[in-house]
Amino acid sequence: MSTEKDKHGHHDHLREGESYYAARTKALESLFREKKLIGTDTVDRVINFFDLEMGPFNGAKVCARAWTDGEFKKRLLDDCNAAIAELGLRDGIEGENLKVVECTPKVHHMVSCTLCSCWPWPLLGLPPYWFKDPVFRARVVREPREVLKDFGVELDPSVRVEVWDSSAQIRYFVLPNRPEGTEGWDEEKLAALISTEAMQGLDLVTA
Amino acid sequence: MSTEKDKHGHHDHLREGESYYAARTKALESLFREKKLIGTDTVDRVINFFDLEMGPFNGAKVCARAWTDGEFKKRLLDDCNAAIAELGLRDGIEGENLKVVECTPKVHHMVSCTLCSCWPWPLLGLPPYWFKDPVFRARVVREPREVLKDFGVELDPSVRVEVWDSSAQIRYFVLPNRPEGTEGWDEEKLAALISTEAMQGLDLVTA
Amino acid sequence: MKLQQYLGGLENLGPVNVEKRVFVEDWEARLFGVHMTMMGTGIWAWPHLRVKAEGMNPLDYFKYRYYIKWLGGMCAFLIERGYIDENELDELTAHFLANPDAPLPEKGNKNITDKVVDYLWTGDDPYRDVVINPIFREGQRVQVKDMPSAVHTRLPGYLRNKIGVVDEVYPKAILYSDSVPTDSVSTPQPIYRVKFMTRDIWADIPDTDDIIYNDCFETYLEAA
Amino acid sequence: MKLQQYLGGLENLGPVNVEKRVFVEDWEARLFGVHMTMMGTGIWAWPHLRVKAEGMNPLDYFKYRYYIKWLGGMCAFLIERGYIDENELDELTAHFLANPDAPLPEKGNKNITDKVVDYLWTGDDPYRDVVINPIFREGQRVQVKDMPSAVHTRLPGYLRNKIGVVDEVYPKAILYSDSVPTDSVSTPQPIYRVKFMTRDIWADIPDTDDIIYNDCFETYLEAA
Repeated sequence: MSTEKDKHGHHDHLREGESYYAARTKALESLFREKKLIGTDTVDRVINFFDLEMGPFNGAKVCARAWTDGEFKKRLLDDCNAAIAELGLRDGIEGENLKVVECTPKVHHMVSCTLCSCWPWPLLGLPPYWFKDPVFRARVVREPREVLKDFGVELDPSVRVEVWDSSAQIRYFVLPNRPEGTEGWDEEKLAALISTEAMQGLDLVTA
Repeated sequence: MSTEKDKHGHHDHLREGESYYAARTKALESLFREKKLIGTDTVDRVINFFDLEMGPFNGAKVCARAWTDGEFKKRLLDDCNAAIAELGLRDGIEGENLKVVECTPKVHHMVSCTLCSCWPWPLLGLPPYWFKDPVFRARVVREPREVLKDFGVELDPSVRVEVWDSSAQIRYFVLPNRPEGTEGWDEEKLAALISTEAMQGLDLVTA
Repeated sequence: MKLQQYLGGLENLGPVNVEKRVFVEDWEARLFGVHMTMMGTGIWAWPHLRVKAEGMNPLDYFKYRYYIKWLGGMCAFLIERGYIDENELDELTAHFLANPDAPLPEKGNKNITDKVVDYLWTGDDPYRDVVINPIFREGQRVQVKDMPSAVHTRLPGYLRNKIGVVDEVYPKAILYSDSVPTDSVSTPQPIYRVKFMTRDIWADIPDTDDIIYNDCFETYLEAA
Repeated sequence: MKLQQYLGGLENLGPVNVEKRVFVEDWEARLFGVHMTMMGTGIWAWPHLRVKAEGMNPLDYFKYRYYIKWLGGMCAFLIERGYIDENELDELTAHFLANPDAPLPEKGNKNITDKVVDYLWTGDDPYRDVVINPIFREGQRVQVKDMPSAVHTRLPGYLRNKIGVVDEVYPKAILYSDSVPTDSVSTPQPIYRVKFMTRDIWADIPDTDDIIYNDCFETYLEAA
């Protein structure tokens, strides 16, 4: 193997197309199976786990409860990991230390990870494409309002923006403003209004 | 015209191919002629000027004289613009303030312009592609020896590298080491050995 | 400067890709499953992947989708560490490229699945129960150091040399990673949530009340 | 951060393109001729072109050849300043695209050629004969300021916050440009050749005796 290959070989593979990536991924899983580093059902189970157990439906449930129960909200802001257990939710990977930041009519919170893609998995599942986009990560800290416009959200200029750039092990979660016109709604109906983006500050909740 | 076009329109044109660039350049010159902002022979004359009047043949002549005339070399290092006039050479654009730096067996000089493409036109003509390559400009200041390797030059590790990064109006010119085995050669024969790259420190002169 | 360590604040990039799916190709989900298995069985951890990402050509970093970069990083790591053989991987890749519907071998270790799911629920708490004596206190002005470039960092480049105020001193020591070369965050140490005025980072922004919070390892800070 | 202002020191970029020609396509030479005409007749100067370059998407900046970027910058400038009409340019471009051998109009101003050649021989000396009182002296330690990002700068990003020694105080004031927005180099001012040890800029380089010289405008420096 040449030095050139040592230095650039692995990157060269990136230049191939989707069918190559798919085949190489399959080859990787295949070798893991041959070497008994994985179970035959492990990959399916992981995918299924993030479809059904760790996903944004958890975060939406937490928001809806916080909107309807002021005492719960206090406990949530004080100790997120303890509070979500009250709802039967578990924390876990990428959520060992969760922290909720609450939007108000005067302050809008947004979460970023300019160094990688830190994200509160137990409450939101896996991060969407946009959160991992280098362009999002580059722009969100310096020009958060312009980034919001790319998501179709126009923020009132009087609202202060606070960006939480994750780089240690705290995972931030945004409690959005409860929309007007939802008085008396039950938690399930409220939860259905809440997008993944709203729980990281890239969307506003409307009824 | 939409805002989007205002913001990105001109860059969009860059995505076209060579025949587009050629046609657009021709359209530009054509409009300049229509508007009498240019002469019919101006472009040809400019190209010809850098083929015959301002080119690396000037720099090579200066090096050869400096190698064979110690007093001239002193004057050259002291005041380049004055010294080259002795050889019948003129300065001019991008050479209003020339400065010669002399290589020794212990010190190797290299010139860069990390912010754009500053280059001593009266002595070397126009900068070659590599000098304007963002990769060259990014790497030359931090890892000059590695960059030299891309040019096929391996520098003895005991030699100190001094990089001259142009960002004001001084234009640097490298006087390379005279190669061994050229004792008694006349200036013309010496000048023929010297590449453009050697006069910016990206090549060594060999006989 | 490794551009990936300085992404925050980079200008003139154009619009964000607002794609909301996690995986945009089926293979990405399966690759993620393999990655999660590597995490859950201790083959690697986030820092290994991040080292690969920060060592990439910055133009390629922008050019390729997230999971395409993961694929490159995972394969390189597994080959380097001897988990798999490059030729074997290349041959199998060619095989599946020619036969996309060829089945995966019905082999494996059935205990792994439970282990991985257990890991997902347990996570990997970075807090370490060691005595810490944080040298900064809440409300104190701190300046972010301009550390030499490292193989891997947790210090966002745009904060270097900037001054902020300690907003919270976290109660315990955090271990980032003791298995990859970093700019000294590989020992357990105090971390601080530091509050920066965005205008102190970029003097030319129009929104002068905006704030950026960042959790800084103690080694990145000095008194201002 | 505008990446074009921080090119020096960017890592992991791969090999240099060692192409030694000036122009790699015929149209590039002709474009250069038009540019030189614009310079020689005062339509624009280097700073205008550099402003365009620094305002580009940094990925495009790496992606496109030098003169392709010039073409974009020249056209944008000429349209903005009303020298040419965009539709007219687009239509003529389409015309020459369909008829590559169509001749250029035999019109023009025959005085321009001499004017341009005269300009090439004369240049544009930036020294201004005004009294200067340089605040730093030869041998003095200076620190490069971390100026706010600007539309256009002559301060290489990699030198920000770094300490060097004044190697030469140039004898006269230099005017960089009074017609483009810069970070304050648009008034005549002293400049200094500053000598930096490369290891003081990048602590991890192996060649600890290497040196970088840079000519700094006074406004970029403070006493260290």
